[in-house]
Amino acid sequence: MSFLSCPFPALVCNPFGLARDGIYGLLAAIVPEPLPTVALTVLGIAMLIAIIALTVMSQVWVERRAVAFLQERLGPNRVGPAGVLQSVADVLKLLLKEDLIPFKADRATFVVAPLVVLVPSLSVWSLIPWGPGLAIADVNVGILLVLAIGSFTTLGILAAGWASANKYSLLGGMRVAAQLISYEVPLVVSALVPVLWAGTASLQGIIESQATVWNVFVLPVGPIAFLVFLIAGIAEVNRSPFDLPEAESEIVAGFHTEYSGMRFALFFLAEYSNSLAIGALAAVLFLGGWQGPILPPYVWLFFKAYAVFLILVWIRGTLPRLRYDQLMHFGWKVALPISLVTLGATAVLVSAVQGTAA
Amino acid sequence: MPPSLPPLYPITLQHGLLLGAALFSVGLAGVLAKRNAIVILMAVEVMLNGVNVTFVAFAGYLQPPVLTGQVFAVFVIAVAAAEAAVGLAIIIAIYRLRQTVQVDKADELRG
Amino acid sequence: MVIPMELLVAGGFYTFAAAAIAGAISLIIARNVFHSALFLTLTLASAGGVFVILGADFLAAVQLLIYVGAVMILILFGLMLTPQDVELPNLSTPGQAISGAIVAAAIFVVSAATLLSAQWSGTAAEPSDVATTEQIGVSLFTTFVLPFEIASVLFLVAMIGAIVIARER
Amino acid sequence: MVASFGPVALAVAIATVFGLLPLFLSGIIVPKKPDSVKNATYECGVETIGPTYIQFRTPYYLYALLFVIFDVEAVFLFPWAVAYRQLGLFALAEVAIFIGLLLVGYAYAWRKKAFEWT
Repeated sequence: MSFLSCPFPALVCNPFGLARDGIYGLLAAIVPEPLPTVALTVLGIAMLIAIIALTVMSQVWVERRAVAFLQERLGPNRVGPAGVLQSVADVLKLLLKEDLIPFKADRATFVVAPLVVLVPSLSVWSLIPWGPGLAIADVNVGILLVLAIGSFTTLGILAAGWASANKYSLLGGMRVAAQLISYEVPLVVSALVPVLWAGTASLQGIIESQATVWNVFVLPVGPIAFLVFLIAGIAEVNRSPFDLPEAESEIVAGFHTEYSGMRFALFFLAEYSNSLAIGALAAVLFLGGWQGPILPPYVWLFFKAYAVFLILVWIRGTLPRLRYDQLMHFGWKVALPISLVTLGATAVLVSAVQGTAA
Repeated sequence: MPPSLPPLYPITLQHGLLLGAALFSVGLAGVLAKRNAIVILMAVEVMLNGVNVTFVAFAGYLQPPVLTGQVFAVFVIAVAAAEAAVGLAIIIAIYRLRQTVQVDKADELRG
Repeated sequence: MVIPMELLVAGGFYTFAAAAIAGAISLIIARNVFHSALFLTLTLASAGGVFVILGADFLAAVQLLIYVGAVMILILFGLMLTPQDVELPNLSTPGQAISGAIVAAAIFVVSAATLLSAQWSGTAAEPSDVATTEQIGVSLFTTFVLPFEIASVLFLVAMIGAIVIARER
Repeated sequence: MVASFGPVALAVAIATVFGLLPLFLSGIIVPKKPDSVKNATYECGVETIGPTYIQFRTPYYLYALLFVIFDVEAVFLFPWAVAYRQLGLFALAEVAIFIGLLLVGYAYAWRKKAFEWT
């Protein structure tokens, strides 16, 4: 395993694993099972969510600066050196802003909807492996569960649009839902390619199957499946050029038009967390996951996920927004057939290269 | 032997079967008591889930282990998806003709 | 005090079971159709949790992916396409509602009494705890090949039928 | 099973708390001065005309319908992909028939312009 090639002391290469074992040893001496395991899991999840929240703040700043650079603008540069504290200021502003609930809105649904969007976007991180044996949950149907948890987002958005009792919100919600379901099929089918290649649906298993060659370099199917996955992934997180659902020139701000203050911030947090999660998933499925030379595994995974996010930023800064009919057309008539053909080719390739029973 | 409730834990086959029966009954009550066709469809989904819980419970506790129950449940889910697709298509078609999805108003199917 | 693992498992089961039944009952009681749909989501997701405890890992993921991710969206789209009835009271006449509840309660009592008094031979004390995806794959493509292919015919028929019925002419 | 899935359930619970915490915090400190203009539905500053819950067009439903069918198909492919090496070419033929039948429906939907947004 390439983890072993990390030349630094164990404290650098595997700090989370060491901390886990140390805390477990301490707790196990005081309280009986399964309490230490549960306490340790809770601690790990809390730390992971905190890291994701901080990363999201960095993402917002990086994205605004990068897009400004691409478009020859300045971007945020007032709060702190080079504007790095802009996100902190944004969070404080949203925290202090009045939280409006329109009189005509369906209160209960309006209040629950942001949570239905946020909770899955944070929960999927518990399944992403950060190193050998280093994941909050190592489930043997990992990739399927990630996609399943992700599908809650559509419901939350639809509920937010409906609860706002606003035609633009409703229309925005329906548009997101139609877009998400149109690109979910290519996403799932292209995610099947690594599963077929590895012969397991566990994320760790998929990463380990890429010990010699990353899936993206498995010619000729790897690059195509990766590209389809990336495009469908961009559509799944509603980012430009697939950001029709919140195209301000057409339908105000889409499904979150009526949301303000902290509730709006939750949608915002979920969107960036999902963008990074698509990056992490692309890394796990196609880019070798936590594997890489010299650097510790968790650094590699974070680096790959962030790199994919930067590609999304680059695309956003470069391409114009699609028209809605073009978007649906591409999803159903281009991405879906390509992903199915790729899957078939992979099956033949697996038989030829790895051999099968009959 | 008179029926007796299973002990609280460990979870046994009876727990799963009881839950399946409860979901099935609640779904049935919904089918009988509601008049919006889409809600009736939802209640049918609840009934199917009760059946699935039963299938999965049997598959989980059978000795020696056989997964046939789970395979059946996969088929039930798949068929339920197809059923929902066609059922909702019919409801939408009726709505287009009658401007209602209340079953007691849509019982005359002469166009 | 030692907390055995079974207690955590039991706690999970009762939480999910209670959520599933509460969701199903709320589905019936809710006046608003959209709320009914959200309660159905709760029931379906909780049933997925129960599947995990009963040892069906693949099926739990399928439950979330197909029911919550697909069928629920379909139902909500159906609601959006039939907007006139969203706020209408949709419980039947009291007589019909009460008799429906009585019938359902009677069926529950009878089936519960039957399954509690029956002797279930050949069953384990605890649910199985093995990875199921591969086994399901093997039995799906050997023992159940015919139902599998028939399912695809069913999908084809459902797809064409629903397009024909739903399309505006 | 519970040992491997339990952390996911815990993560859902903790993420919910994480979402509720800032809502609770801001609930304490933010100003609450609702008035009929501020809390009116925002549609570009103009009062809403007509019923909010307009009827959507059938193409939306057709996308959802096709999605459900293809999603179920993709889910059937997961056990096949995992067990493929045990099953071999016979299973590949079975899946080819399975997808082939669905492609007939796909071609029908294409011909009936179910994928067109017009």
